[in-house]
Amino acid sequence: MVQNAHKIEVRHLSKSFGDTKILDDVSFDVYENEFLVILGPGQCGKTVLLNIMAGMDTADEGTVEFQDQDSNMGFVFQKYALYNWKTVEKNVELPLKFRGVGKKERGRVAKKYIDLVGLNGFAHSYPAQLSGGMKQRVGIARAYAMGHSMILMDEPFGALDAQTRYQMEDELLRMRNTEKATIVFVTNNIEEAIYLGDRILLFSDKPSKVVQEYIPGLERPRNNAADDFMSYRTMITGQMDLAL
Amino acid sequence: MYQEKERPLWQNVLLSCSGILVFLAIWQCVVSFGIVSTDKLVAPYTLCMTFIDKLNNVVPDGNTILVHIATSLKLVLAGFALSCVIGVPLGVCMGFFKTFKALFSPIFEIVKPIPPLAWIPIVIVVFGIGMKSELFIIFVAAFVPCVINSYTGIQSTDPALLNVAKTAGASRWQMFFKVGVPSALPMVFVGIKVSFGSAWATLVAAEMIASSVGLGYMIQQGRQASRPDIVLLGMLVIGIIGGVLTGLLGLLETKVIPWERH
Amino acid sequence: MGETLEMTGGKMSRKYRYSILSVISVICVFGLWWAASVWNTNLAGPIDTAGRFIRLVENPIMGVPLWMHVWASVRRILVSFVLACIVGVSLGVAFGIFPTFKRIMWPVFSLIRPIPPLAWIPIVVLWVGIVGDTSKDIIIFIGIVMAIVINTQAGIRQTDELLLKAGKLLGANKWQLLIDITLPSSIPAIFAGMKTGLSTGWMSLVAAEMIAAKEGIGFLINQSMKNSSDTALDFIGIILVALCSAAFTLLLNAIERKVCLWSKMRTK
Amino acid sequence: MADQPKIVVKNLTKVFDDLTVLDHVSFEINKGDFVCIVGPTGCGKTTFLNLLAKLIEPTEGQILIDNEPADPKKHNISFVFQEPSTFPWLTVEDNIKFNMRLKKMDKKVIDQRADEILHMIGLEDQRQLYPKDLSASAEQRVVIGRSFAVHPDLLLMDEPYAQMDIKVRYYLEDEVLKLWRNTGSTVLFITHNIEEAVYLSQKCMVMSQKPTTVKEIIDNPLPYPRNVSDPEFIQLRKSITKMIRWW
Repeated sequence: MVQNAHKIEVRHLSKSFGDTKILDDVSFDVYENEFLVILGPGQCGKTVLLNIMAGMDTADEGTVEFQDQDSNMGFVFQKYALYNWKTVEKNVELPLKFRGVGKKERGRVAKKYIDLVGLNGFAHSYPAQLSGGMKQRVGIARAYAMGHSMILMDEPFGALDAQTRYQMEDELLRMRNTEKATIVFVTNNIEEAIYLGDRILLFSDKPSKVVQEYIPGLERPRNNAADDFMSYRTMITGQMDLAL
Repeated sequence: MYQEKERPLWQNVLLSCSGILVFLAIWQCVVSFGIVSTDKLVAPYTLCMTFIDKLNNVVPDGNTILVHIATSLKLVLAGFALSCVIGVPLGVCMGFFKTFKALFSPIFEIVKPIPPLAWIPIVIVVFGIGMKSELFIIFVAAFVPCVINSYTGIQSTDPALLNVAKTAGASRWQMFFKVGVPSALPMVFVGIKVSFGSAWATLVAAEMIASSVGLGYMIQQGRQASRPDIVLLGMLVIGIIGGVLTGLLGLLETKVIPWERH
Repeated sequence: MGETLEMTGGKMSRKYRYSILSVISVICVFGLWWAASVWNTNLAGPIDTAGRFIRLVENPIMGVPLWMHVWASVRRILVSFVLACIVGVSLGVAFGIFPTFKRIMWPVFSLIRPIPPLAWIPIVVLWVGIVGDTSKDIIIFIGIVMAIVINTQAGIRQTDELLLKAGKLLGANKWQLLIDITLPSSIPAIFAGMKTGLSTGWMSLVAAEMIAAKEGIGFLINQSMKNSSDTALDFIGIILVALCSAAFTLLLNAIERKVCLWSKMRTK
Repeated sequence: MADQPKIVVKNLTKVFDDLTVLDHVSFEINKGDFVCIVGPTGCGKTTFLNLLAKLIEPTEGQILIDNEPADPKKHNISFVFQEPSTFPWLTVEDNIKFNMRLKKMDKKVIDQRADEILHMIGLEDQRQLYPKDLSASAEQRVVIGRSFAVHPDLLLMDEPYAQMDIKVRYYLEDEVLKLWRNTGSTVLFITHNIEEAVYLSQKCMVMSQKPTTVKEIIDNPLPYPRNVSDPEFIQLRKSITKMIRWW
């Protein structure tokens, strides 16, 4: 994995809100086409970090450098952030519309990704008619439809029940086989991190910094009850407790 | 995104004041430079003079401004209080008890779209010209929003909260008094504020149509005497009193409902 | 099983009972009206009113047929409502998206807002005269526009920050954010404002026509006071206003249901 | 204690229009048991709990508590919903006393119990605050405290921790076990999370897809406190997962 080209270099990021320091000298790299998981306890400033990477917020210190010109990226939100007054199709099309893509092309791309996330037949439904898992599928389709090779996911399955969550994790991995993308995935769930990640960065509680890097070389599909999976989990749990 | 930039307090105050000052300045200029004739608009300065004059002068409407204010206030408060006392209980009961709703909501639906002033001719026949008629009109005006908001308030009680009480063994009455009513209170207050506004507006019109004293009567007489200063003064006083009383109700609300996020 | 059957049966009969109660209460309203007319002979009862209605259609007041009065009122509401929507939404949007503009102008707006629309009647009549529709249109406009401005700006300021953030990340510029996100998400609030405005509008209409008009439903109502207390005429006016106002509200509700389909939907 | 079951459910069935949600569910629960109900997503668990709480009437079947038909007015039933359901107009302390006051318990007992509960959930210093000033997890703890305060015959919990951060969740799971042990209540706890079910329960009731039936009731003899990486724990989790896996 690690031999892939650098995609993003994050160097010495620090950020405070008032007197509380949120990020403290955070440095890491993101590699081309990897599945990077950022794991840390709740409210530890992971969202702030993603905001800074996406250019929605500025750091007090430090830099985020992109290796190619395209510094744009897709984004998936924990609370879906769907537009209730637009159908599934229109939601997925929206980023293309903003960029001035023609109607026909928009429809084609939207259809492709709606099918990819398994929502064919729901293109003309409104978000209020969908279950939580389906809403997040729309969110993911929309992020892919933007056509960037980089997608940030901020606890995307945090609001789903445990079983739907397992299902969505598998879906996400399946999509990665067909659609190449670099994914930065934020979560507070250790099991989820090990199940998904090519590489895991463990963050401490506020002020957050990178405590540990793990590269779980487990074979996919991974089994969350297997011994090596569990020993990873125990290890990270221990580290996370120490990091608090 | 649409949040205001952080500014020091003095800048905010300055900006807010500047709006009012510019408004007053334009108003004064429009009149002073004769752009609008003084038959139609008087300058803010003249308005102040009229106010001082009106404290003692009974021309053209037969009473000093303080008498007008007192009469109007007395009426509006009486009618408003009456409508709250009857409207709020009716609204919450309609929202909670189906029998109550079945009985009263058709009547209410019939009365609701009738503009309160349309009652004036009938009311005059029944009660004659005077306090009683005006009281009735104000009552009707304030009553409708009171009922509607109390009704919606109790209807939108979180069902989970009702279920908590129900599983804990609460009786229907306990659910009404311990869950429904308190959870409706914020909306009830919204209704009370709206209904005050409605009462005040209706009072002014009622006084214009069928009265011989009060602020509404004063501005109507001002118009007939072609005294724009009296008319504008009346409007201003009506606006200020309405604004202040609504503000007081808001203050009362924060006291009565300390659990709400204001 | 027997118990459950009884249960559903009980529910059915309860529903039935509620409808009966409602019918009874409507009958009671008419009964009370009739009783009041017996008790006070100056007051027209339901039958007198119906008779008066026929006479009114046959012998119009001052030669203006009844439908002309209704149309005069409806036209005024329509014109003022459309104008108030345009002005109110624009002003509300301006207040909503330019905080500094709001900071400066809101105090002026707050100074004018508590003045009831009806209190404007004398000054408006002084300004534009009593003849013609302008004075009435202005009064009704003032009645409608306030609620629309307030609700529009509140709706815009309450736009979910997350949706705006998402919009920016999806690549929207400021204009696109406004058109595709802020405005549609404020539509329910704007409709609420329109509905409030409309009912204030009808109230202002009646007052304005009672005080300063030569035709319209409010004028009819006012006439009923003059012609030796013709209360039947007032009842006709009341019923007409109530019907028109209810029709407008229904229409607006129907439009809202169409436009805001998405906001009322539930998971299947 | 073991001679007579505390709660007996016989042939419980619920049909909505044409849709059979619950199909002849029968089981028994002993006094003081902690039972977790797990099943696939959308299997009608919430309908099941609403039936037990008598919020809706069954199409068929019976629920007996102490050999009498369950009745919220007679029996002590408490319900914890997924969304925090504190009364916004009551302070933390008054929220905790709400159920006890409904039961018209003695004032002294109410005060004493409220103090105990506030101590157990560690919100003594926040007793005068309104719910709006609490975090979501603290709010949920108030609700759970309120439910335990009456020492309920039957405490129903519908995924109370679904919205919580995982770290908070571990902490609250230990807290609910503490409350359960100290009050001797009988708890029925619904969850989607199999690990949570294995961590908490003495018995796991595994439900099927709709129309829902009880597939199996699995005893969980592991001693408390449990360790999620214990091989026996993992084995139990695995076997339950296998029974309901749909994804």
